[in-house]
Amino acid sequence: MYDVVDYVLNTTFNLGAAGWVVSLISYLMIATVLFLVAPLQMLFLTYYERRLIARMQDRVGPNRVGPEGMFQPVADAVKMFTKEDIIPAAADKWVHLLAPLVVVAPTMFMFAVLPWGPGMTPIDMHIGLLFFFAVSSISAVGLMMAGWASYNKFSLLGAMRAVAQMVSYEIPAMLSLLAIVMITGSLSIVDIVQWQGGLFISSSDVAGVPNWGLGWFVFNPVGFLAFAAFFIAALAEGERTPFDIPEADSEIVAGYMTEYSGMKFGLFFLAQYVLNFLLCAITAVIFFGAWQGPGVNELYALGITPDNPDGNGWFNVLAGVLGAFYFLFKTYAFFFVMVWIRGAFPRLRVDQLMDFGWKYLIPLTLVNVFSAAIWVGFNNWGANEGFGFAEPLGDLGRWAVAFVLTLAINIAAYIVMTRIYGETRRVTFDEQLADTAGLPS
Amino acid sequence: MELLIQIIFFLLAALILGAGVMVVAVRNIIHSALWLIGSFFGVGALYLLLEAEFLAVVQVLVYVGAVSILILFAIMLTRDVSGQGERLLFQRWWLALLVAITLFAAVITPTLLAQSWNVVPPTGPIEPGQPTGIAGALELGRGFVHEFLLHFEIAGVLLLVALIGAIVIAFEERNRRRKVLTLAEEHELRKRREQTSDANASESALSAPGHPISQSE
Amino acid sequence: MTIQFERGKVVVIDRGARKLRVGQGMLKGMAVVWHHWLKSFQKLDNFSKTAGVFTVEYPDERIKLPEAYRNMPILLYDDETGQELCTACFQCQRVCPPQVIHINQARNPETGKAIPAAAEFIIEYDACMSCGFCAEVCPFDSIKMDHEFELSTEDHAELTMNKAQLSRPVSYYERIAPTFWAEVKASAYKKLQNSVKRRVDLIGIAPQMVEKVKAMRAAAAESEATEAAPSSAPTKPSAAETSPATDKAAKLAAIRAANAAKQDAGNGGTSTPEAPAGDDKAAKLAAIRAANAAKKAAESGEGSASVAPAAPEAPAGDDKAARLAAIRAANAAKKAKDEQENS
Amino acid sequence: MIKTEELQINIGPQHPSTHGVFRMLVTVDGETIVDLVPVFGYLHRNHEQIAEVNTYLQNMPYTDRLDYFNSMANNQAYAMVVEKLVGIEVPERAEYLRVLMVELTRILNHAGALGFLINDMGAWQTPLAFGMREREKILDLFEMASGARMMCNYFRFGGVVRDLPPAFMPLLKDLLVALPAFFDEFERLLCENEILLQRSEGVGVLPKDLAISYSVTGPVLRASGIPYDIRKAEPYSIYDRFDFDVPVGSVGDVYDRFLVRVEEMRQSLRIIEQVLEQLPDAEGDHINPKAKQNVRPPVGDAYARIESPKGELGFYLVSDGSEKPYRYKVRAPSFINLTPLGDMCRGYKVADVVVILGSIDIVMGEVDR
Repeated sequence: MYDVVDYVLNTTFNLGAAGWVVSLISYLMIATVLFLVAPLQMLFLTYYERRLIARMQDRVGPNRVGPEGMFQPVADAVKMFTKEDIIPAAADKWVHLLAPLVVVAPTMFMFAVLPWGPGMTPIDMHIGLLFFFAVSSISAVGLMMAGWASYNKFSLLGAMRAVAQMVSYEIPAMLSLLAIVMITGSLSIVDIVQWQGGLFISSSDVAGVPNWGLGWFVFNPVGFLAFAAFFIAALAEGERTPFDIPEADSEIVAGYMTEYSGMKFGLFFLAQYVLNFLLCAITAVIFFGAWQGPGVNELYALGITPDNPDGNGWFNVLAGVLGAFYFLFKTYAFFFVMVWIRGAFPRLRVDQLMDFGWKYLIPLTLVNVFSAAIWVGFNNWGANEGFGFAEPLGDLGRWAVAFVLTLAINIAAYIVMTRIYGETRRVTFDEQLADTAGLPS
Repeated sequence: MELLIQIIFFLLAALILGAGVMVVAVRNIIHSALWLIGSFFGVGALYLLLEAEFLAVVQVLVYVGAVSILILFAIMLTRDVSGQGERLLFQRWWLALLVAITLFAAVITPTLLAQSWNVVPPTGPIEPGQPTGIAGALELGRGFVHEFLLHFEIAGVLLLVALIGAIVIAFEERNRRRKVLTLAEEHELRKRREQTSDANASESALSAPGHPISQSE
Repeated sequence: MTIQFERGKVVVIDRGARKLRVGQGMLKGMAVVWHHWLKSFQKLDNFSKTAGVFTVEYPDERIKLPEAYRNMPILLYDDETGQELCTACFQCQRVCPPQVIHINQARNPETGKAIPAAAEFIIEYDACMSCGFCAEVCPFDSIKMDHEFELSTEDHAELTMNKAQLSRPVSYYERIAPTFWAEVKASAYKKLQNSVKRRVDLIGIAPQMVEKVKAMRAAAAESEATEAAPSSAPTKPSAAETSPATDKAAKLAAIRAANAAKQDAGNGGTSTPEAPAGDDKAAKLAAIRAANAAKKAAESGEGSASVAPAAPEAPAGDDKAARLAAIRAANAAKKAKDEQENS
Repeated sequence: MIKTEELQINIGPQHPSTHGVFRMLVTVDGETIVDLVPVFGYLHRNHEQIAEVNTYLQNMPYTDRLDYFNSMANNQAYAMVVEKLVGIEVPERAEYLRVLMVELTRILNHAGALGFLINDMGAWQTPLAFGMREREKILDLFEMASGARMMCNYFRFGGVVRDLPPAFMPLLKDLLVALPAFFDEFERLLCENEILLQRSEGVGVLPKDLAISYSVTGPVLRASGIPYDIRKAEPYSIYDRFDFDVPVGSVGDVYDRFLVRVEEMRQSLRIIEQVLEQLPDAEGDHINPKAKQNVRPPVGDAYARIESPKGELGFYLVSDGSEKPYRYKVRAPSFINLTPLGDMCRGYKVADVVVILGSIDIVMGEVDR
């Protein structure tokens, strides 16, 4: 973007703008585009979800406004804007007003590091992944503000639940990502995507594999377990069923949003759906190769790249379109799964949610980190690090050994953990009684 | 570029200082915690301006995302947050100010004196040995497991001890807490009591089932 | 369990306590939902299916209502002669659980004797519970349950239906419930013949048919006189059509009533504006307006002692609705007066 | 040390999952329920007093509005008590039609109740939509027979309003194909779902002997392990002619109530199949004896009870010889099953309250009357 703006300002119009002006303008342009993309995603996702879940329930879903109900979200948005804005008399007015903003803003920031296609990352940060999750944790503050400022018991309960849930599910999410970061050795989202070229097995680890853009992390045991754990944690972070406890309408009305109306409520709604989109997107990025897919790398290689400055710009566009298509397809597929889960399951209780996160997911992801270490050891380390014994196996052999080992470890961990967890859940009545009442059983 | 950075720096500095003042100046503790979060955020942005991306992100993750949440949680569990009717300043406030300034000076003076202020910003290509790529994370990691391994371990152990302590306190608290028996538990309890003490059997059988029993130690 | 039943037994439900749960139950549930999603592109058009879209997109699609469907009661009249089947026997009024049916027996204007027809027949649709008792007990098969259900209005008063609004031709009912009508057709017409014999003039003719019947009778008389072929009947007038003169009169009455009420608020006088007979709806409207005006006047009245009831009176004895409205207006005025006194 | 404070929360009367206008005054310690006081009466309509100024027949449509989810069962209980008071015999075919309708009602009630229960647990409408789909079919049949979907008003003293229309039987047979498939699907969707198990196992336990002392009836009682079904214990109508089992639970928690209801739907289906086999032709008795509607029972009283889908539904009438009942009393199962709610919720979490309430299956129209 910088290059384009620079070209237009200084070459075409010969304005002689300073570097920082160019940067400012180019960043503002990118930001504007992203700020437009986010609400559009939200509008589309609400429509998509309502139609999908209706189909799962043998219904039709909204189909009145526009062709096939396309403009239903627009109509809803208009309704939101025109609704009366109510501030409870006892509320803390400023905090009540600021809370939705604090919730929405971080979700917009998070778009900054999302790779839409080859060379189409708004900002390629070295620590993009960390940035993504650091920023997402800010919205917890907003929820807390909303819950406290509303001066309503349901809101406060909802906010407490939301924040407790977000904070505790951040740990398994980070631990499952740690396994991936250990393998790639980079926190940059661009690097992680680049790493997932190749074919089912990881291209950058094994030489001589064609780069078809299918070397996604989900295809190896470490990545798969990390994916499963991360997706569950993402459901909890995005407050999706079965973890939609903070806004459990059958228990605490609408949680922290109870006292909000009109567009302030709309902002919470926006934040939530944009966050869901982002969580689906980041799942696609980290475990399913984002824009990676057959054809993208080949097309991109023909375009203008740092390695190949003489390429044809149209190939960049083609690669970008194809990459964005793959990326959005994967993202919406994950959202489909979210909706599917919402269509099938009841929700957990608060204490069960905490139990599941702390007593099951975290140990499992810890085991996965261990597996990742084995994977890295077998695939990347040499005699210096003490893995000389593995050298005679050759690249493919080392990969095979790592695959089998980690698979065995992960399956064993899953079974053992599930059994232990299942046993603890099923405490017999007598034990429970003896435990709680302090009686000789 | 320089100008832009300077403008941003002054804005951020104003935010940090202003928010810091507000933390101590407002009555409502929740508001003061929220100002604190704003201050943390400004510091994070300042790190970003210094191109210390990792540090900035960690600042946001740890301080804004976790520490401030803990503070908010703790505050919300207290009774009176409005701070109405409490005085912000007490009589010998100047003494407190003096102590604070002295301590701050004691910390800052050696730093100021020891620092050579004529650092030339690195120009030209980055040398191979220079940190690249991961912006400090790699060095930090290396530092933790090489030179500062002992410190790191000690800090870890300390945190572990704190964790265990917290758990112990929480467990004690749980035991002390009133246990609300469910209907089935209560019923089972009554039945067992009947079995154990024959003398009182008929008496407790007559008592109404809906009567709540609270068990405390 | 020691308890034994004669037929069947006691089954203790298996809770599956011994089963290992590692998530297969959740996957099963997801499979069911997936199946429904796939099947949702078909319609569930058959009772034996359990998947497929079962939504009926209401304004566009409509389910065919069964004959037995009952919503609100209607009155039947014969298509050709316009004679109503109702004889004002009061059976329905008596059986109605929420008591929303009000009937006035028609009387011979000359002799004052009762005629087997209803002079006015009012059903308060807004309080009707659609139980269908009236249709069940009606010995003349005159009152039947309608299939029309889109009755929403903005005003409760609009749901108080008079005879003109309730009357439907027999052919209408025959169309919505052919077999039900076929069962009773013969006896209903036989009974109708009997009651027609005792009716005089235009009494017992459905309101919307009055003009037509008049024309027919005139034509018949003419043809009798001139022995010429009768001219074609005029088109059927709609139920809502009223003669403009009466409507105007009613409005006038309303205005007068309002004015009177206003005056009363000032000087405590009494007046009873009269609403001329005719269309009861217009009269009712007038009465309601009068009541409102009275209320308003009372509110704005400057502490004057009393407000006399402004009760527009409907002189026609059979116009029950108008009377009802008048009473309501009077009550409203009284209430307004009380409020004023309290304040 | 940290001192926690007890918090009072009003769940209801305007709350998404209180099944109408019902208020629960909940005292919580953290998320644990310390005390729960049910508050009702928001839907009080003076039902019993109105019944005493109406004639016997006029009360029939009012009983529809008691438990509006299963009006047919209410009709049956009321028709039975008047028949008992007056001494009216019911023709054979009418009895079969009554049983058919009431068992269909049981299926639709349980389908709806389970759907709402899972909704309260947080499922986003899917089980409810499936249950409502089958309920819709049954309501179509009701409409065909009685003229209305919910306020059926189908029963008369000594019979029913009218015989089934010719189109009824083919549709019912189609429905009998669909229902077993629906039950299987419902079980697959939920019965083994780990989340549902976590939410319902051991929650809201009502021990056997306490269930009796609370005088709870219906599926809630049977889930506590007591095989008490009035259709078996005191066979009324023609229930002694059918083979069907009585499912009972072993623990008495929400999960047992869930499973018992699923099984009861299957047993109802069995009864319907037997009704279709045994249903006599319409010849002979007239099933709508118009003459018997204006009843004037002799001085005396009568109580009749049936196993309504929610429990024991009883009507008690005292006649003074006039055409209006002197005293009219409803023993509403929803109301009496609500008695142990406060005690059942104690010690569980806030989220469990709505689930326990849902598992009792109440309709506020019947509770408040």
